[in-house]
Amino acid sequence: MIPEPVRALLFYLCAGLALAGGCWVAFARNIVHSAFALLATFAGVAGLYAFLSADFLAVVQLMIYVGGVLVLILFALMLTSRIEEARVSNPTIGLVPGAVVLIAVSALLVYACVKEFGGTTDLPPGEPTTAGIGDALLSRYVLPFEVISVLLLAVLLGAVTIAGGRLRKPAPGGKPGKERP
Amino acid sequence: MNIIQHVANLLIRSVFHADPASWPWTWLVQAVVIGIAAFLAFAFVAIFAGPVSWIERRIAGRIQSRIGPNRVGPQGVLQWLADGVKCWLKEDLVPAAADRPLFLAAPYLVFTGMFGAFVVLPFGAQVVAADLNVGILYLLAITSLVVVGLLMAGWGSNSKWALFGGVRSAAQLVSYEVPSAFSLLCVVLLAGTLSTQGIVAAQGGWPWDWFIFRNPFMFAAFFLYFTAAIAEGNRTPFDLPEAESEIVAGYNIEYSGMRFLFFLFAEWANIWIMAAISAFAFLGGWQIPGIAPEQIAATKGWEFVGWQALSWTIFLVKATFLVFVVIQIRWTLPRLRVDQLMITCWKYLVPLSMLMVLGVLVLLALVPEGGGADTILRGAMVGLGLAVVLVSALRVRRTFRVDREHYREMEGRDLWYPPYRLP
Amino acid sequence: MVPAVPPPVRPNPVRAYFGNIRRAVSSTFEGMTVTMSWLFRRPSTIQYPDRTEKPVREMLPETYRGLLEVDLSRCTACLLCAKTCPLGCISIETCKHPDGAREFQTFDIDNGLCMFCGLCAEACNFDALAHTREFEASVSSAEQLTVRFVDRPGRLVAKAKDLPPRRPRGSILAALIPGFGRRRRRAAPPEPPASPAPAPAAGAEGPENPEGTA
Amino acid sequence: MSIGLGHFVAVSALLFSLGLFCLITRRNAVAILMGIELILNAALLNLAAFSRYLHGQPDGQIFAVFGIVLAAAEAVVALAIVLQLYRAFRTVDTAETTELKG
Repeated sequence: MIPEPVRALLFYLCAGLALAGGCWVAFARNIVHSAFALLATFAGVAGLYAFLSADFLAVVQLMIYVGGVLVLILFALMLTSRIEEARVSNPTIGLVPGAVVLIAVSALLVYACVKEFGGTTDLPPGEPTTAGIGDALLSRYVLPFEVISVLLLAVLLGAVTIAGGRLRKPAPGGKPGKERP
Repeated sequence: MNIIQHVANLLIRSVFHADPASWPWTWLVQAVVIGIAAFLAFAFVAIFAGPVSWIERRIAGRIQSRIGPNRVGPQGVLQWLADGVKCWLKEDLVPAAADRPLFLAAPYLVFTGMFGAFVVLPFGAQVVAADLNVGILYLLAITSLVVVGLLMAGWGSNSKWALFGGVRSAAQLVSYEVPSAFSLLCVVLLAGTLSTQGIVAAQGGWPWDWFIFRNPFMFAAFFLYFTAAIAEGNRTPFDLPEAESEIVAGYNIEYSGMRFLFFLFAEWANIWIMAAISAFAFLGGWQIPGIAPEQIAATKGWEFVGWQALSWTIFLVKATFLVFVVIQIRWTLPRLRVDQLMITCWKYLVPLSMLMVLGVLVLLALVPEGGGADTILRGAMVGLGLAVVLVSALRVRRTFRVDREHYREMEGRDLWYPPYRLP
Repeated sequence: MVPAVPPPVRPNPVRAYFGNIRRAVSSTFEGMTVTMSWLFRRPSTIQYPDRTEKPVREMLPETYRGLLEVDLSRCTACLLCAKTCPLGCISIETCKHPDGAREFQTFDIDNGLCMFCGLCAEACNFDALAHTREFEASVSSAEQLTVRFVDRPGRLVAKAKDLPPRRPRGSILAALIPGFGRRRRRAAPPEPPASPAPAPAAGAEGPENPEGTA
Repeated sequence: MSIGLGHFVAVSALLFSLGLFCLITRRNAVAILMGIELILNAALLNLAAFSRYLHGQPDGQIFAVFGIVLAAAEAVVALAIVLQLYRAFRTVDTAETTELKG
């Protein structure tokens, strides 16, 4: 129904959002900015999921990544950096090897992708897959589904135990443990 | 076929004299129609959020034995316009040490989260912007944008009060999303679909066809959802993020002018959205008693329009009634403490809502729909609902009468103030 | 005999849990019915400028310390008030004519500074400077806060021997500033029907409605 | 031009490289976690794209759902550890918390 150029435009919009967010995450000097840029990445990838007519996946992506993971990351950031350091710059190390790896890996991967999969063409919009996913989760994939639920319970307990317990202060004389007032 | 395609096809046929199925520009016309629909929804939010603020202030005044705004326009109905213009004309301040991009972007993110919910709200029999097949999940997902927006505002303001407010608000939203999702899960179980229109279609026009009166667990789930929704909307008694006695005004303290207005706007719109979700998920939505949706779809011309308007009106009346309840709760209950807030969620609402899901599942397996037991259950629940309404009306009457006697003794005048003066 | 102290009862957690739920529901219900009943009650506040039975000024006590006014026909320019004022909000200037008569140049009272302590009125020996019951002092610019009492040039300073009677309080301010104290004042509306009367016509619902005349 | 599998995989590859860059260069533990999230997103996007273009069944989406859940679980535990790290060292800079190096 939607003609080709518009579809392409939508795709590039979503992909651009995701990649711009990714770049910002990777290059931002302010760590809070990079956390908020993660929102753009997640939203862009959700848009790409919707483009793949995986609408359930898109919604789950928004719900869990944006509503859960991102909020957790932001909480962790705000708990571990102090308000007076609002403009904390994001410390980096080894920028040169990082840049080399970035350029090499992205060039290699993109070359391989385009060479291998560049020929496939667009498919018409697919049927909604939500019901199919639900059926499969409770029939073919019921074992992983249950295992995941056990894992979630373990994670819940583990996270509470780790975060709630008090560690002993590292022994004096050790390198770390820089006490700040 | 939803109303947007309907209108677009009509336009193509009548204006361009083309066949919508084969015409190459169908998508363009549809995009324009969608744009117009989005604008109408925006205007609806704007026009609704304003008067809701005025209604709330009048009701608040009356409950507190005050008068409330009654100067701008007859009975003050234009107060919201005056306030809006005032806010608009104010200076848009950015604190010197604020994180400028985050500070500037936050109100729009919050507003996007609120406004996005309107996409799937079923206003009428065919009136919905997009009948997504993951509608309910979409509603839950789009709300998470609000969380990020609030955190952004809290951090960007570079003020500890704003930061506290933002973090509190985010913690509250994330926590209360769990019971509200579980309560909506009960609805999804009964309806067998995630689509909002599908949920409405699975109910009926008469009260005994509504999901709230389907069985006792749904009855409880409605109240659980309503409580959780109030908390998600940061309304009293859960308005910890804006607790003015502790953190001056919460995440929006550093904002002024138009950006502050956006926050307020989102809050008022959110009241309406949660009332609308409760109305369509539990109270039958736009269903007209005595006429099936298929019959409406089969009508043509003005009759079709008439039925649409009626269904729309029914939905709006239900949602507005719930808005009124939310407002009254605000002026009834005191604010909770932070620990009480979290206890309410995790120790009471979450286990209870899980219990409701379990109960609905069991009843779904045991009581076949349309059977004798089902009928008895529905009848009993409708009776319970009527009893609640009746008892509360009698209690209101008794409270009023007792105080009326005292007032007459003390002042020598009648306490009665006709409610038609309300607005 | 001392009654035995009962051992502390640990509440049953299950009962406490469900008791909390029951109390939450019942207290919310109870509270909602009470607030609902307040929707039908007469508001106990009165809207201030125009819905009161008579002007608020007239309901204030005689000793109310409102805006200051001076009756220049009784003022001997002794400067006691200006010297007493802790803030220096009164400024008086006179000049002497060759024939010995003194003439007011300025007699300004800065209401922006005044804190209404009443010391100046206390110090005035001739009952020239006094507080009025006027309290609506808002003006549209800061300069207007200063009230200039010398209305015409050549106003002579009074002699202590022959003072005219004091003009009624508030009349000088009212004459000085046109419309002062009479702003936004409408006729007091009638009392609303005391009994649950049938709804009046829609016309009675206008802004002139007796809203809040208690 | 038509949008094919190559486009999605290319986007995913770029996201992956950015995540890798983040992982290598960042010193803040939370920022490293963000890099991991980028990499996971890239992988999940690949799963969904392959399932749509090559497989035609929603199995890839189911894997992606599992992946999202696992990512959330991983983030929760990692952030709990980060919090504990901060409590012990008053910093989350990975270059300074090197007690195990001896």
